[in-house]
Amino acid sequence: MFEARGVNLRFGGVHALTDVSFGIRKGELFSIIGPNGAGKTSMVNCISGRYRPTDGKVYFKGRDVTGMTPNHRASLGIGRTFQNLALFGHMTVLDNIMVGRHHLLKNNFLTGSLYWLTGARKEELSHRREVEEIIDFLEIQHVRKATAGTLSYGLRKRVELARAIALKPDLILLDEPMAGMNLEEKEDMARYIVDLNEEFGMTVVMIEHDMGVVMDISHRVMVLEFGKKIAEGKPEEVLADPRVRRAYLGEDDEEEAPAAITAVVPPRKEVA
Amino acid sequence: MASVSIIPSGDYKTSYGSDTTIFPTRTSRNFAILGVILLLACPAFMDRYWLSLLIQIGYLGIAALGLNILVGFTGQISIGHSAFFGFGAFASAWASNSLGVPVALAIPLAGVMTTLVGLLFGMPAARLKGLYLAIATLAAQYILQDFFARADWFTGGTAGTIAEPLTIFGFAFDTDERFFYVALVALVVMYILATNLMRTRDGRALVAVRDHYLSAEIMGINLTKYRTMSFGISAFYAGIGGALYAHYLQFVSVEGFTILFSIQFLGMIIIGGLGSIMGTLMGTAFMVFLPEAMQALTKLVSGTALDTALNLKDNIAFLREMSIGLVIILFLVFEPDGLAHRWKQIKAYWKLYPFSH
Amino acid sequence: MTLLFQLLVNGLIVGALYGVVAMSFVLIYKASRIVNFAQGEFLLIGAWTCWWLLTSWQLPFWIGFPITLAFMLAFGVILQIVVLRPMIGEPIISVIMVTIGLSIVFQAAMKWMFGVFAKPFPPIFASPTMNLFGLEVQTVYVMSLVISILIMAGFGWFFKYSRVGLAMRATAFDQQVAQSLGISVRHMFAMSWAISAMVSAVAGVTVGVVNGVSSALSFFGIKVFPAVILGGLDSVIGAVVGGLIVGVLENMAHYLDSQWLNWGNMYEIAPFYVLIAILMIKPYGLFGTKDIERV
Amino acid sequence: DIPVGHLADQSGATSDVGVPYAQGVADALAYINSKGGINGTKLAVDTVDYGYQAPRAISQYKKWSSGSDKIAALQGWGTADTEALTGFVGKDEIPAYSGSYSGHLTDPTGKGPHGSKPAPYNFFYGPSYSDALRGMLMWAAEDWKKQGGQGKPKYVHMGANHPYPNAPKDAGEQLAKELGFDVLPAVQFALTPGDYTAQCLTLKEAGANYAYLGNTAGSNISVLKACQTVGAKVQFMGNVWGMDENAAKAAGAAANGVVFPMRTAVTWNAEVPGMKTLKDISKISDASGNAYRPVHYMAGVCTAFYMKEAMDWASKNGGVTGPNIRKAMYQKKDWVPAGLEGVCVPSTWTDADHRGMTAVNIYRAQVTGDTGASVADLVKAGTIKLEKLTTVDVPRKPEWLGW
Amino acid sequence: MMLSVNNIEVVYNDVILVLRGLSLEVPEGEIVALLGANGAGKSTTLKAISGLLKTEDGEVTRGDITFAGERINGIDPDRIVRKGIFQVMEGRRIIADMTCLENLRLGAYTRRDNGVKDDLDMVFSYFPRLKERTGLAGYLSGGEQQMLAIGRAMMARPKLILMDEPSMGLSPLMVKEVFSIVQQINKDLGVTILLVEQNARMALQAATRGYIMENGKVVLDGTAEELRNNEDVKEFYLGGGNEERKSFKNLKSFKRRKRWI
Ligand SMILES: Nc1ncnc2c1ncn2[C@@H]1O[C@H](COP(=O)(O)OP(=O)(O)OP(=O)(O)O)[C@@H](O)[C@H]1O
Ligand SMILES: Nc1ncnc2c1ncn2[C@@H]1O[C@H](COP(=O)(O)OP(=O)(O)OP(=O)(O)O)[C@@H](O)[C@H]1O
Ligand SMILES: [Mg+2]
Ligand SMILES: [Mg+2]
Repeated sequence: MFEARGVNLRFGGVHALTDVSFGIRKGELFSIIGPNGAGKTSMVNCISGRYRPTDGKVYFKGRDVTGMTPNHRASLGIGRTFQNLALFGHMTVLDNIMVGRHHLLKNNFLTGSLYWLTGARKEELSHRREVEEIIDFLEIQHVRKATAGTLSYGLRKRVELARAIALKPDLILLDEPMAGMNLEEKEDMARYIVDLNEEFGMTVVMIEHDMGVVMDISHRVMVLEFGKKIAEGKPEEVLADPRVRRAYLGEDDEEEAPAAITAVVPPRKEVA
Repeated sequence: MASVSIIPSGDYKTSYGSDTTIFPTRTSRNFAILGVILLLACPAFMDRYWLSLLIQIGYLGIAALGLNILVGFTGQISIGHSAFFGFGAFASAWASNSLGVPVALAIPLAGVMTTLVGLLFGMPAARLKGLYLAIATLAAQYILQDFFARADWFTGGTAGTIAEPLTIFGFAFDTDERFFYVALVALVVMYILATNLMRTRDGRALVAVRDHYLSAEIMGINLTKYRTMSFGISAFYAGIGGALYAHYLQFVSVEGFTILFSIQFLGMIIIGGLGSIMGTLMGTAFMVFLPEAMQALTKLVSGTALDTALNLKDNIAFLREMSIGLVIILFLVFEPDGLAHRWKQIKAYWKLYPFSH
Repeated sequence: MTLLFQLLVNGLIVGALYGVVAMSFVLIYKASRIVNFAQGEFLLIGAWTCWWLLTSWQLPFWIGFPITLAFMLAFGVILQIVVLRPMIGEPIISVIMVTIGLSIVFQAAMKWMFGVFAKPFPPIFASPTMNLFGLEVQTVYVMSLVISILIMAGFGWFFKYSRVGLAMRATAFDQQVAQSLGISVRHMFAMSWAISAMVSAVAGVTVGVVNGVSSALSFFGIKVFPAVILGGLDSVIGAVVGGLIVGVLENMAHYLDSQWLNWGNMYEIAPFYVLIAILMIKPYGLFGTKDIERV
Repeated sequence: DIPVGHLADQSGATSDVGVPYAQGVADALAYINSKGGINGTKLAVDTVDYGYQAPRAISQYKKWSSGSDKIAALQGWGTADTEALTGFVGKDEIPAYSGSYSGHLTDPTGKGPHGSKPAPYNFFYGPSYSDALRGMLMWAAEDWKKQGGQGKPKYVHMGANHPYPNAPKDAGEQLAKELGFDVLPAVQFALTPGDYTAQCLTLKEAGANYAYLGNTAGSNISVLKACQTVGAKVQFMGNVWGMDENAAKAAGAAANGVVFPMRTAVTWNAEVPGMKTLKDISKISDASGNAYRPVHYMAGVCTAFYMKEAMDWASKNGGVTGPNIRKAMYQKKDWVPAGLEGVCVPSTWTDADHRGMTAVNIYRAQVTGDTGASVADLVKAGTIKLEKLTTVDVPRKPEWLGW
Repeated sequence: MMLSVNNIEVVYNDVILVLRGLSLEVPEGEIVALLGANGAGKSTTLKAISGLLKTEDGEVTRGDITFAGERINGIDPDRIVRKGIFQVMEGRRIIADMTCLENLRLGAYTRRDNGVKDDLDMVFSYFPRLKERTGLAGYLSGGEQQMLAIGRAMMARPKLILMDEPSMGLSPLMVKEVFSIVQQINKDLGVTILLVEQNARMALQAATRGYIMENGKVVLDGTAEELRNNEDVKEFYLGGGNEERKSFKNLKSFKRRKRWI
């Protein structure tokens, strides 16, 4: 489905990604984890086309898409959500999601303007129907007509997901979909993601810091650290890897957090 | 969970079709139709002065709508709109004078020609953002103005050019009473087209580009295409507005299309409400009526005790200019989001009355 | 050849003046992301004030000019308090429209107060012109050149290192965040408007001394847009460089025009063509900060 | 009452000349009313400042031209608005007296060789821009000989690329060629004050001898000053709106020697019979009677009085209507309104030729010393002097009609 | 009581009522956690305290907020900061076009003492990564930005820090670090902290007291201890009652939603 070969990404002196290669199989739920600043988002950006690797190639459905623009990739079937919310703040939730249908719609500024005469109305309405299904699926009916910018954080994340689903992507990239959610909401979100993967048959790439979620729902996990891949494999294998434990989780199990806390805090200087 | 949508209560839609109409409720639709009918009757009871103001609102409103599509919906500021307006005016006059195209066809043709010019000057939009783009449009303003003054074959040079009145089947729309209908029909048609545009694919894409162009691109929207296209559409509206202006005044001169005029267009849409179609019309009306109202007001003041007390006499003109500026300022201080916003709030208030919270 | 050289010198001198005006735009932009369309009127107000002090009060220039600057400082603060303060937090474009409103008001007010006729400045310098590299130039241009260099250096430092300079930039970036840091958005705005008004006055007086004061002088406000953009909207140094480039460009274009093209007004239009060309290569001008595009 | 519309620019871009001109018109009309109006009927004058914005002029015109109190005549002003209104006043048959002196407004039938739009209801008092320039060129040709100039004198047209400065450009350049001038490529400068050193340097380099300044005073002053600074020795020729007492004051020594055409025969302090009426008119807005009135004020008065006399005739010959006023304008030859003898220059309009005046009075501005004081004082002290050079009779050639 | 919020009501845009009579108290020197579902109004509460509502067209229409005995509602946000309340806003909100160092220096904007340099070193010793990143802060990764935002708050040396979801987007290791730093700031510098968190487990471990809000109101409050042992809280915020944590994978497609009102 997707493959990265020797991807390097540099920003000036910063090596965001160094020689990362991996593949994602069709129908997989693939997680990328790693410490902050490890290059996870950068990797996803390389997949979705926001960044172009300084070196290396990315393939999607067997095609070399390295030099392709993001909008072109979207029409090939890559959809995504963003770590820092990127909704269209002044549009309604409904319109936000309808934007996701962009590459599936045919009407343009001419036929659209002539709404009734050119079948644009019919087309819009049929897509509207599908969008409503997504809305039902994600349980955001009540905010359908609300302006996206005024929603609370959690709801916005959900709308983003809805927008990405509306693209009907084959590969969906989720950048920390559960950040800022409480347990209950995480559970909801996890359920949606699993459904997407299992029932809608979408291949999912997910960046997430909640190990519980990652362990439970992902098929395979890749770990990045300082832009390098340090592990890849089944979740439990990866989490057992001592390097991962040290670099990412902190040596001790999370249940014993308080003890760990004192361990990681650097000696503090005397401050006046 | 607090639902923030303000949908009139008791208004349940039974189909998606009825949920995407231009008018959210039947009452509002009926009001609009009634409004148009009332307007149709205007020439019967209004004098030429009022008609001429309404006609101005008509052609300026069309052009301003174009600007709003560019600025309000796509988020690209332009301070060169009057140049496109002027281009439309000259193009239509040129097409009918030199090519012998009937005026009724010259007007849309002028729209198309202006679109091409708009696309040309919209090209920097692919790379420039915000005020950098705005100043690039300022360049368009000056370059086009210079072109108008030079292109004798097209504009008649600095001497200007005459434009024939619009004639359909031998019936000349050459008086205010008659031209009023032309302006009204054009206005309604152009506004409906814009409304449709904004509720379909490309319109949404324009707004998406404005709100978050990075994620818009990832949603499959071709940024370059839409940024440029927005200039094209905007220029089309400006061109149509300009063409109507030409055939209404029947004379076009380079002097008319200055940067000040461009700024006035900006004023119309900001005061009306960025990104609001009906707001554009309200803003245009505001900017057309404001100087007239101030003029009338100064008339009232002159000769009164206030006049003598302040010793205005020769300076009343300055007082009027100042009050025009002041009204704009005060308006924006109290309603920075424009007339459309205030209108919405009034409506929301009455819908929820007496439970305003 | 000498003509070319003289034009070059003239371009630099006039360019420095554009640079001063451009700088006053940048100051406001840097603190508030507002493009002040009333900048030209600031020039005008400064020029009239100085003129008034020098003619009605018969003050010598070296007293009248500093008083003018002080007045403009106060004027900027008051203007900010009365008109712009209520607009804090409102859409930038609405605030820009307010500055357009202000320009209308000031334009009319100045005409009301000082009349519609151009008025000459009393003679200021012992020798009104001096010879610079073989070109007779107005002494006051040289004065503004010197002042502009000083101002530029001052602001370069100010925005890079001073606490308040940083705070101004933060305010421009995001008013809400700035407030959350304890920065008084009002103070920042007041300060930037005040300084900007003062800098404009330098330019206004310079132009006034050369051409006489009249309302049309406010046209300078729009004329320097290409300079502002060329340099980069938020760069003080860029403003000056942009001004110099536009000044030289105008003169060079005029040279080309008068010698070969005979287009007539190349000097007016050429900066705009060059502007577009440069922006296509450097979309944020020569020194402007790039927007951060991250998702 | 006889409704009369008066468009004035008191606050706009051309207010520096618009204010005195409009004051002249307004005072004259008020004076006429104080003397009983038009054969006993008062004029109902509506003076409106349109800020030099054509759209405002148009909507104002619509107000005036509709309804029951449709105006009988219009006192107009600028280029853009006069042009825009030409078609309307023709259709509505409202005589429009403007301050725009474009040559093509002088062709009432549109049959002139230059095929401009017919302007049957447009009038102005004074030589057209083209004729004024022709007159000055004829003077310049003489002057060159008198100065003992060697070879062909070099002439250059200067101004913005706008309708108003350009109006006489072709006419001037053509005549200059005929008169033996070497015509240099036109030099442009904007309508606003600015730095025009570059223009002056090229003038100097090209060695121009005579230059026409087509713009209004503000930007002309900038050119005069810049040319003085760089030491370009050019004889500047202003246009009617380009030079007056106020401009001479603002430009100071730089204005010294500039020649320009004048519409009236004399300036304010002259002693001619008509000045008595003029002083009375001036008292309308200046009770003290001390005000110094610049040339534009006087031109405004003359313009208003031509309209007044035409109305007088019309009221006796079928009523004060537009067509009658127009007809009245054609009744006399070389006429001066009663009471303004020696001030207004005799003019003639015919239904085929609206070139009211082809005699061009050429004046020279003399500025000696500091110009800080008020215009009245400067003129009294002789620091500013507008000195008459000559009157050139520009031939009324048919091929120059409407050009 | 250092901070007390009495029965406040907040309205956005003159029409949208978000807080409906919310009250809470923050005693000096403690860490108080504020928990609640998305959209409950937690961020709104913090903004009401810090005065930042105004810029979002929000307004406290009823009730009052007192800080150290002084009523502070209606005061401008910058003056509230000077009084010693500093908010770390949701979503980091660092100044993207400045460097880390400049961001940190701005944190100390209200300070006039000369301990700024030492505090910079202190922040860098907490977050060594920030020292390495010399480019513009806008290019930092999400987690790095969060560190910067917290560091910036420390630079202000406030009496009370309002933290809006400091752990959002941080790796597990960082989350621990951040919470330990929060505790340390509280203990060592004596700063009182009002903490809004989704990570209820960590929050209730660090905090001394907690409030749970729903729909613009506080529905439950008590010491951290009490809340940790509350069955409802356990089930809906901490995950799993007494039994083992349930797997995210095997959730039923229908769910019972907990609503206190
Ligand atoms: N456009 C850019 N310019 C410069 N540096 C960048 C850019 N984008 C990312 N970086 C740098 O690359 C590194 C990796 O960033 P990235 O956002 O991919 O991290 P991440 O793994 O997603 O971290 P987090 O979990 O905190 O979100 C960071 O050090 C960041 O500063
Ligand atoms: N600027 C605003 N305009 C209108 N409504 C708003 C605005 N900001 C927030 N709201 C509404 O107020 C309610 C509470 O929002 P708030 O951000 O305080 O929630 P929260 O508890 O912080 O949620 P989260 O955990 O998702 O951050 C939401 O329903 C939201 O839609
Ligand atoms: Mg990331
Ligand atoms: Mg929140």
